[in-house]
Amino acid sequence: MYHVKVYITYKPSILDPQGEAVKTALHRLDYQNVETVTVGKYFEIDIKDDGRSIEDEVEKMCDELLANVNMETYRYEIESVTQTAED
Amino acid sequence: MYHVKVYITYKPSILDPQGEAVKTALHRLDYQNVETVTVGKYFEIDIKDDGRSIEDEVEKMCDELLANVNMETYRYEIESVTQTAED
Amino acid sequence: MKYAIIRFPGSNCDWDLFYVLRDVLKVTPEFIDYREQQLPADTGAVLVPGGFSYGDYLRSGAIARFSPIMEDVKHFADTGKPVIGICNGFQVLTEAGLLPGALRHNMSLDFICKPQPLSVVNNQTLFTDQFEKDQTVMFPIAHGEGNYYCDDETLTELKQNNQIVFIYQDNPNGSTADIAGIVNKQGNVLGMMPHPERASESILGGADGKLLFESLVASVEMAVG
Amino acid sequence: MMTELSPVDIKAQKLYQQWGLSDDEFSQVEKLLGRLPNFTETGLFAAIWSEHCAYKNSKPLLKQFPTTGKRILQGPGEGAGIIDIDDGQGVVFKAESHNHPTAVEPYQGAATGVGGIVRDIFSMGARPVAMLDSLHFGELDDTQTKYLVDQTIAGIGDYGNCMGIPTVGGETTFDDIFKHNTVMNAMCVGLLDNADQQKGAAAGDDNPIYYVGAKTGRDGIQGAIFASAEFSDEQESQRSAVQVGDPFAEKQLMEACLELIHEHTDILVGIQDMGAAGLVSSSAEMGAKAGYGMELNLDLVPQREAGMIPYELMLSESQERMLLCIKKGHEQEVEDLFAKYESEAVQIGHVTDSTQYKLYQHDQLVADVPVHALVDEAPVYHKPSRRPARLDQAAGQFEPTINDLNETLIQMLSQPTIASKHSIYERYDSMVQTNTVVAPGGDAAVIRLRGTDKALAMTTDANPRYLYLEPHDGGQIAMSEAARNIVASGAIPLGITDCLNFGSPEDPEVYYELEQATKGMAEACEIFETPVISGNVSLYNEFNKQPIYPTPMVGMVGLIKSSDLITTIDFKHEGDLIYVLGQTNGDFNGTEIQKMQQQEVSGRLFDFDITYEKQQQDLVTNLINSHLLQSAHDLAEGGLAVGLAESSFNGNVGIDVAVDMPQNYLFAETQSRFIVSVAPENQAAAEKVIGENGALIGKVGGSQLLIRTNDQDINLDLAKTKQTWREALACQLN
Ligand SMILES: Nc1ncnc2c1ncn2[C@@H]1O[C@H](COP(=O)(O)OP(=O)(O)O)[C@@H](O)[C@H]1O
Ligand SMILES: [Mg+2]
Repeated sequence: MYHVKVYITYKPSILDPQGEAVKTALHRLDYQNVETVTVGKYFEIDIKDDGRSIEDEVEKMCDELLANVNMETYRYEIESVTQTAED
Repeated sequence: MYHVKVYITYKPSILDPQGEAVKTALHRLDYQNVETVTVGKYFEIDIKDDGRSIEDEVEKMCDELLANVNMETYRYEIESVTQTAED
Repeated sequence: MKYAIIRFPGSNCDWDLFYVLRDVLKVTPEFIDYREQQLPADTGAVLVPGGFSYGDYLRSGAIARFSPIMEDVKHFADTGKPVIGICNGFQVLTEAGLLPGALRHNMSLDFICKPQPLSVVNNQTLFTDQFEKDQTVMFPIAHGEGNYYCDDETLTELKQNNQIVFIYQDNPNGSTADIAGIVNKQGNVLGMMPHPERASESILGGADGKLLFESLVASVEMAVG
Repeated sequence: MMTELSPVDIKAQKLYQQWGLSDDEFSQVEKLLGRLPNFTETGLFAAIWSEHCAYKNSKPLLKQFPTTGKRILQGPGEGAGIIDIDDGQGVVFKAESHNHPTAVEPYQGAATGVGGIVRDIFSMGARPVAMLDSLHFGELDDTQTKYLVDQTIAGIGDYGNCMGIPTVGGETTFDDIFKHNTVMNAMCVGLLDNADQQKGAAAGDDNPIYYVGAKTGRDGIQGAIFASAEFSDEQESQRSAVQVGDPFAEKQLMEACLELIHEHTDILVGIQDMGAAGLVSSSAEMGAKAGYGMELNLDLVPQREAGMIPYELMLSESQERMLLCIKKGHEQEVEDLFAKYESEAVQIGHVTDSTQYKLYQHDQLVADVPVHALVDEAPVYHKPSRRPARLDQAAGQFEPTINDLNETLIQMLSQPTIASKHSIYERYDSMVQTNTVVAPGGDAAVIRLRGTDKALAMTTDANPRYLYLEPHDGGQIAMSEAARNIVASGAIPLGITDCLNFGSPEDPEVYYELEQATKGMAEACEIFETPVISGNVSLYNEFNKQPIYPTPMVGMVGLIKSSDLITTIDFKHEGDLIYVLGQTNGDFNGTEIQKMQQQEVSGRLFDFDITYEKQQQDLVTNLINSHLLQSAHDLAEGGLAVGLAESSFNGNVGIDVAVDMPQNYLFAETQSRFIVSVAPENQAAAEKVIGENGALIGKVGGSQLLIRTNDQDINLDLAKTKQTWREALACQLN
């Protein structure tokens, strides 16, 4: 079993209105020391090991569905977990 | 300067309609081995060091604005970076 | 000749298109379920309606584009026949790669619904030949993710090929180059955020949109011969 | 995880009190059962006997409302009421409050409020065709309120927009009293072919009970109980009943249910949404209504979380769920239909020919109660009432101070309660379904009835400030304002729904307000011939014992017989004559100008005569039916000057008006008034109808707002003034 974390953000050249809005809100709440805010999407995905390369699979998922590569970039982390009882 | 990453997800008992929709879509795309998908928010925040405890500040930001603690949980990572030229 | 209106789970301007085609243009619309493999043989045009396919979850249009029917919509477009995507339909067509670029959240981050003045920049397409060049038209917009984006290279291409069809006179959402609607290079696939079907009867406040459907119908009828 | 106390411990430790049952109520349950209730059973009674579900404190007052009439096909008692609109069609509507959830989590609270009311409408067999809302917030002077407003609007918009239901109207006011208790009421209007009318009843021995829609989780457990308690500082941490809305799932659920109703008429016995107190209230009510018992197997309930106990499963308020009773033998048909919409349909039990309501989990009988005890035996209380001292004030009226009349008008137009609400309603899709003829921004919204020449007008109204100063007359005025809006748009009022938003009924002064407001409303219903066909009560809107102003929202729907009667507020042509209909007096207590100049409303409310009101409304109806009007606009908050400005702004054309009154009177809020405009060629005909009940005050035209009074004049540039009025609210929200 793999526990995968995927992070998606706009490409640096693209203005991120959500990040700007959050920054303004933080400034208004008196966090004047906040310099930049980027807002992105975050996915936690549990994937059963089926023998295929997990990296390949995650990249394909991102390219096909999770990110729109015209405007977004992604990165991911893969953790291998041994199947145990759920909490 | 600190580089802070904040991850926000719904509490386990809260419905995550996006996560469900993405999971169904992944299954339809033949990623049958995907077991669960959680969709959350992800923030990257650059904060100038102003002497106050950065942990306290980040937690306050999360409690006040970034997360709704009635239904979301958050975690964060703080990296201390020496101010260099931006990329 | 049928006008195929593609219906995804969450489409909600499907009936609006249906009524305009049937009651105003007096042609024959037909709903096509997203699970179908093929368009009807006598399809003259494909219309991808507005709404919230799959709730706009993830990104608007991102999930709908994998629907079985989309394969045949691509084939249909490849044969040069007309495909139009309105609002969510535009988002689906960009996600599906039938049109360049992408649609981001509005600059204000808010959903916006109001009548919006547009200029018809290109009246040489099969969707717009009943308009005057640079005519001002009033079409309502109603979207949260209508902020058109493309990179500089694509924008240059769009301009060079005269692919920009409608622009906002008063950019409401932050769209690159005020773009409200574009066609593909071949000119037979149109995507636009504003809703011509909401402006096709004077009782609803204006009938500028009717010209777009009249252009389309004329071209479909002509193709049949 | 919850632990289940034994029946003896529940009694000894008085656990039921935490769930809102009093000692007396608990003894009554004990008596009804002839034994101590177990943990699950106690929970079922606590939920169904909560104010939110049982109306135990408000029922006697609701009895005052007229609920019948020759057009009424369904009065209160079902998901929503129905009124006949001829040609075999009915209009279905209801309003619901989601105040408490919105205060805690404005986005989701507002969104799920919309989701809930939409389910009520389609459960009747109707297709939802319009939404309205009624919102009352605190002042826009703190960040928290701005955030609340923003998120509430976003929640309402996102849900309705995604469902493809246009939000065509509503109202929004701002007063400090609502700071900790947002009022968020949503109203949904649907259309029905009368043959498709449904009921929430489960009849027929052994007929299957189907659960359709989203899975059940632990969200919103005790929501009904929670809605029946006040807020206070100490309680902040208990606010955990947040539910997340999934409008996409609801859209699919709606389409599936409507297809079942419209195309499989023969197999559906009853349908009801799972709203407050979720599964228990919907299933018990469906059984009780039909006079049947029910057995449910909780193991079959679709569950999102593991290890849920019966109490949690029954009381969860997870959204986007419905309960169906179908005819035996058609199980496959139902399951296939829902599968087509990627929605789940699961049989969880069946109707029984008994009077018992039985629940099983893991092969154990976990609850076994007489269904009527649960649904029909809830106590009803006649609470003590006491007239608040503030109502007995000297009759004197507030006197506005006006130095610069132009300046005063500009200041008035910038008040958030008066300023244009476009920055709110433009976040709602008001046009989807392509029937919206009069979009938000005028008086009532109007949608056409496709395939006919008729149209429906609809509005929501309440002026809590008036009710605070005089609940009885305030209740009448809320009704009158609604009717005035409907009439001004060319419609005949058909009926109303309401949301009674008040403080705690345990407070005798609040109970007095409730009593008087409903009395005033009921009288007005008779006068306007608008029965109450549905509604909702939201009590305990208090923070640290401070109740909100009495806020009974009136949602009214009217019928426009032909499209040429549709009338809008905007001045249309240069040269049209402007008339003000009705008397103007020095009525300033409770008004916007009093609020603006002294930061609060006070004194005794001005006099109100509902007979005169009705006469003035009939006058406008006559004028419209005789095709004599170019525009009609009712006067409300802000009075004559604001009303004239609004008609000018909407028509983008100036006015030249002279009134024979002191300048102050421009801002008086005397009721029963309209501004109408008349084409010059219709002057004689119009004046014959108007007679002594109105006066010609000027003409449409030019690019100035020009209003002469006995004192100073208003002389303002139309475009600039309009800009101020349009931008004021947006600026204050930022
Ligand atoms: N203030 C009111 N005026 C008239 N009818 C009301 C009022 N409050 C509730 N009702 C009616 O009582 C019935 C139960 O209401 P409610 O519990 O809100 O319905 P639901 O179960 O759909 O949430 C409904 O038919 C409703 O229309
Ligand atoms: Mg209901």
